[in-house]
Amino acid sequence: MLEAIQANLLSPAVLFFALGLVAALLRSELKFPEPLYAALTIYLLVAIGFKGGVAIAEAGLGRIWLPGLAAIVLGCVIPLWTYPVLRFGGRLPAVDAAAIAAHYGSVSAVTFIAATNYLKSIGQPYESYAIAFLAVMESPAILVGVVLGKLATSRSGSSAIPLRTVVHEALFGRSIFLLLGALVIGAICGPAGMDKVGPFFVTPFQGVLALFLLEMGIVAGRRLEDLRKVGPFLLAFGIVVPMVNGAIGVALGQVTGLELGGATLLGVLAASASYIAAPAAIRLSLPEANPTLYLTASLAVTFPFNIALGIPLYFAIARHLYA
Amino acid sequence: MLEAIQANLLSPAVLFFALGLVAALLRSELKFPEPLYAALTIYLLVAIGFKGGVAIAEAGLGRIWLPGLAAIVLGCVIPLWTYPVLRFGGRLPAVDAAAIAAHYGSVSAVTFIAATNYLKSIGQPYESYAIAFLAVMESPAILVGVVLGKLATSRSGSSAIPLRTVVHEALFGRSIFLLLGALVIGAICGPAGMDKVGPFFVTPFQGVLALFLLEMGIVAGRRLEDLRKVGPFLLAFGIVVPMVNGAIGVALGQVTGLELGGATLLGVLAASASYIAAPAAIRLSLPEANPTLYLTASLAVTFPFNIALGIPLYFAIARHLYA
Amino acid sequence: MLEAIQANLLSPAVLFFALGLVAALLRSELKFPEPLYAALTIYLLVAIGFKGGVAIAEAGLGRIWLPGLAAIVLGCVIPLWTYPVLRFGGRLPAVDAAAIAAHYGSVSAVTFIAATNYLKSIGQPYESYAIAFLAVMESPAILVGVVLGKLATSRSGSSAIPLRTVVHEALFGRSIFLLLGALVIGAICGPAGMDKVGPFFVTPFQGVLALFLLEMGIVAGRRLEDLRKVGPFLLAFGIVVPMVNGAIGVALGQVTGLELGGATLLGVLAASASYIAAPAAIRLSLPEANPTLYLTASLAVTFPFNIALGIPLYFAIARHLYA
Amino acid sequence: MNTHPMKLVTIVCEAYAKEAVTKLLGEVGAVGYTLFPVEGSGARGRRPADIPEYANIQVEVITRPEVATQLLQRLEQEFFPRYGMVAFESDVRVLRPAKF
Amino acid sequence: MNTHPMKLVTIVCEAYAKEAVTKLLGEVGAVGYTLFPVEGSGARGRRPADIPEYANIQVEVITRPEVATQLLQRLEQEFFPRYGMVAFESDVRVLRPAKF
Amino acid sequence: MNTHPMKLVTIVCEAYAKEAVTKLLGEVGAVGYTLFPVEGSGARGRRPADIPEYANIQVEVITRPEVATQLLQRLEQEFFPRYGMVAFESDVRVLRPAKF
Ligand SMILES: Nc1ncnc2c1ncn2[C@@H]1O[C@H](COP(=O)(O)O)[C@@H](O)[C@H]1O
Ligand SMILES: Nc1ncnc2c1ncn2[C@@H]1O[C@H](COP(=O)(O)O)[C@@H](O)[C@H]1O
Ligand SMILES: Nc1ncnc2c1ncn2[C@@H]1O[C@H](COP(=O)(O)O)[C@@H](O)[C@H]1O
Ligand code: NA
Ligand code: NA
Ligand code: NA
Repeated sequence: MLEAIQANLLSPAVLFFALGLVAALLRSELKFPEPLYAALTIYLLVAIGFKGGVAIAEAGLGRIWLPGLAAIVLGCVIPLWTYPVLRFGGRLPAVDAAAIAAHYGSVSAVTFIAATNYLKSIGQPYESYAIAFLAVMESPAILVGVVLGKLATSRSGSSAIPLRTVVHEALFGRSIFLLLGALVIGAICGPAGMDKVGPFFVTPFQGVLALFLLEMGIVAGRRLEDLRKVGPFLLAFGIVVPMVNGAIGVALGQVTGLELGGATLLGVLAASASYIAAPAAIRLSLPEANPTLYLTASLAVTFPFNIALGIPLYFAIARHLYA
Repeated sequence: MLEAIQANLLSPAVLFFALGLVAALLRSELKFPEPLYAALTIYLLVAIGFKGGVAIAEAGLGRIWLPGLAAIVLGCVIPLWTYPVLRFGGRLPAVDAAAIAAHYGSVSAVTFIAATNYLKSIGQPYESYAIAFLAVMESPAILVGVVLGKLATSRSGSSAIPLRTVVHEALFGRSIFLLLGALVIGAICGPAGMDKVGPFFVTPFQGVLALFLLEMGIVAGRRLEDLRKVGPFLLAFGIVVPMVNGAIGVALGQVTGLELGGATLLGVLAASASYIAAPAAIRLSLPEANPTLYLTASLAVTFPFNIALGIPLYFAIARHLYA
Repeated sequence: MLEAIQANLLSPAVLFFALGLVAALLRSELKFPEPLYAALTIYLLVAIGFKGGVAIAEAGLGRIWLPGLAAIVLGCVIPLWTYPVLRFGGRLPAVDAAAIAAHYGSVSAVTFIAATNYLKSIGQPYESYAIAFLAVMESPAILVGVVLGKLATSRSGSSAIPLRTVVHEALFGRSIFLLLGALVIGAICGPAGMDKVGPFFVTPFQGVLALFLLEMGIVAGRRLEDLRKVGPFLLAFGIVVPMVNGAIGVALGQVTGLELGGATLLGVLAASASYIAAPAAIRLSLPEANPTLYLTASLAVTFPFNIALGIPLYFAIARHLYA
Repeated sequence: MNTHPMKLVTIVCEAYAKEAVTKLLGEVGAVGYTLFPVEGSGARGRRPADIPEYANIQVEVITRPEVATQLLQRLEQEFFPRYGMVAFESDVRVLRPAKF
Repeated sequence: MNTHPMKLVTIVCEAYAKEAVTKLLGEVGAVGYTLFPVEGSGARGRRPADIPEYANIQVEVITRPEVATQLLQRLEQEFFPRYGMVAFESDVRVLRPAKF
Repeated sequence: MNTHPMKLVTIVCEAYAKEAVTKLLGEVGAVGYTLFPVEGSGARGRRPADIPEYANIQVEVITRPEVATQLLQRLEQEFFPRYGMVAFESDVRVLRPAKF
């Protein structure tokens, strides 16, 4: 397992992430212009979606529906078990507990992409169609979390945003749309389409990811100074809960028929916490929740932990289970 | 011919274009940041220009001047025959008829690029130097259209922009400059230069185009709601006229000695309508013309039609003629 | 030597630079959006830094420290000898002489990158770790120049910026940080890391550089109209001094054990003048200096001279010395 | 030339609030707005504008005084508690009052 | 410190009008301007600023009152019928009046 | 709804001055600012905003009158001789005066 971690820590992608953290900590002026961030996001989502679609075309829906369903269930269950932990273990206000629970049930696309990159770089094959699980896992947890928060606050006063808006936002956000769209296109085009766009969407992928993680390191690093504000409980939560969810995800992957690589990826999805889609939805629907808590936990604790240690850890767990 | 259309419809580029249309129709927030659009445009123009220049260096001007001249003549003639159709067939005001005629005589670089992509993907060789026809066909029609419009409005009141400005704009616009510049550079460097920059300008080209067409789908899709405003005549015009022009262009290509691929591309140029250069020039020189009419026809009708059906259609016509 | 220059002048990179100059002179509206410029800069610095780091890992620090030290010394000495030339030869005010001297002691990353590109395109091997000299040569000359200027102006009035700020700016500017960071990562990852990110950072490099030089041509071209303002002395200075420094750099490279390629690159660094880092630092610390003088000399005279003629010239000198 | 007094309401807020703010503009009866991304610093720290979702936007609305008042009121009640935000009003003169 | 009253004319218009507007600024005698791309919504619908040619720009000009008046007048006569556009004037105070 | 008068200071300057300007804002006691890149034209010619280092930025600061005065004074003394720059002040009304 140590070597798995070492292989990860010494990969260009993770080292560029660390460089970004350093830049933020040194208060360097370094940052990517927003359109570059947007361009890289679009590229990564479309590339991974297209590749996943081609994989689905090859694998057939028959092999995907069961683990896909498991992924959705997992997304719904994670907020349900983490909510009481936050509420009673962490003594957090109900609305904050619900908000954080939503973030940990939802997923981080970048963490998933970094995991596929890791598997590829160590030569571990994986089911490319696992990208479908990423697509279906983003929203359910957010909905569960919002309902939990609404129940808890009850007096959802004058300024309540209709749940419909939140559902729409959760289901039709930009990133989901791009991912699903590229996935469908990949499924339609199949391998022949891949021949055409592969030199753009596949060949330079690892390098683009490394560059992107540099920026993500900067973004995460800026939040590090808020660590004091969130206290030791949330810090521990942000590390322990991903490990638990990661193990559950891997096991569920094995049970539903995924191979070693795919199970690792389901574990990574379960372990990852959202920091783009979930904050947007929560800000809208649970405005009373404190953004410092959920953003710092997900972006400054869990995200770097997963990128650096979590990914090889879930892989080690999977290897153990599949041994 | 059905299979030609099917091959086109199921290519990644066209599917991403369709995804963009869907995004616009669903009023998704998805859009590319402007600098990304600009970057992709610069890349596509420079890449295709450079490649065309290399092809010119190899082919020699001797084989190009005649079809090139034909392209210019075609650009001048299209507004002349479409103007009366619009004016008397469509009962449009003179200035609007002139403006629309200018758009259909001019060309769409993206449509041309998509056509080269299509030919490449079905393994049909084509004369890369056809890009030179794209370069020379953008401006003449605009000038003819503006003159038509000025004659029609006669009282070119106080706020008239000198024709000189319009000519300058038409001849030295950004896209023409980039295209011609890259073309000259390609011609100077020849195949040796291509070895150096090919991995950037050629290898990832199809993938970049697919991504770009996603954005173009969004842009075109936003205009779809204006279809009602333009009425059935302009809708029919936007589909029938390109087919006529496409057939003329293909035939002219054959007559002037182009091969099957090059004739198809000349047909595509004749059939395509401008939606960047022409609107800019027309807004300046024929301000009385209604932008909704010319933009909707060219961007929301003809552009999608050509991308989806027109390109394989003109190819089928060419194959028929060359059979 | 003429053929060396010709090979350079007819390369895509230099021709695109010329196209940019032409665009600026024709007052074309062509320009790159700022985020594209930033993206290309980040890409080029990270790519070259990473590649240099891998080279350092392979070469070992033992072979680098001596020429590296020579590079730093060179950076300090150039302002010391150019200052009196400017002051007494050119009769420039002391503060302007100090400012210009700082620019010519510091370096231009783009010129360096263009030089590696040139060597690659003519098949001349070079020590990739020479990028380390670029990294260490940016700051020393700026510090020397600022001290010279401060001594000269003495009455560093109320609005003096503490030297500490300047040192910080010079040492931790964005570009140095990126370059050094990527270099360290490259050194850690070694050739195995290169396999992963090479398809992004190496394969398309030459094409990206060509595109970037198009924009740099525009930027340099805009300054050409200021040539009148700087007078013939500075014009001659901007061409002769780089040649002198280039020769010194090449010789120093040979003395300190570099091979032909590496010595050429050290010559290029010595000959190049900064136009990003130095102006920022000088504006801050020597506000009395006239920006028109130092920017025009470095950006509109020396930069184009080096890109077009200087690079093959320094290579010819090196070949002569190593013959 | 006749110029007519009008109010310019400027809102600087988190990009997260974009849709909610433009919806509010419609509700209070403002016709038209102008909007662009900005970076900022305020009570909630620095917002460096490199990730669209974490950046700020500036929204400018020219409108009649009564609409401006209503807009500011609803911003105060519904938005200030929820989003990092600044809003202010100033006096401008326009040429075509009927447009706003 | 002495501040001096001056006019700020703000123009939001289609990017197509950029060259024409900056040319006009020179003609009426304004020295200097500031300009940036914006997205907008108005009588001609939404302009989402993803294609430079279809986007909006905002132009800000500080100038003397008489130049401001002339600028607005010519905008009204020559530009309003032609371009999607909003223009307004407000009062500002500057330090170096000779600069404008 | 109560609005309170406040000053808006707008600074357009070379991007090189960014750090120095934001530092100055802190020194004179302004809390918060908004900032974005712009292109411009002025006494020092055109600044086309394609290279961040050679571009302009526009900084907007809402602040109390005495802070505004001090800010403008120090800009005049320390920045005007050094940087290409324009600064002006105008009157705005805000809702939460304690914020500034
Ligand atoms: N005094 C101010 N002047 C100008 N803009 C401000 C000011 N205070 C805050 N802002 C802007 O409003 C945003 C949100 O403010 P806040 O909620 O205080 O963090 C900041 O990021 C700034 O862009
Ligand atoms: N009331 C308004 N407040 C602020 N900006 C406006 C307003 N109305 C229009 N605009 C801007 O002016 C542009 C052109 O307006 P229009 O010609 O009405 O479509 C719009 O796209 C907006 O950017
Ligand atoms: N009259 C003006 N109105 C608006 N912005 C101006 C004006 N004059 C100068 N500027 C801006 O201030 C910057 C610096 O001005 P200057 O130092 O005069 O070159 C210019 O690049 C413009 O962005
Ligand atoms: Na999760
Ligand atoms: Na045409
Ligand atoms: Na140097």
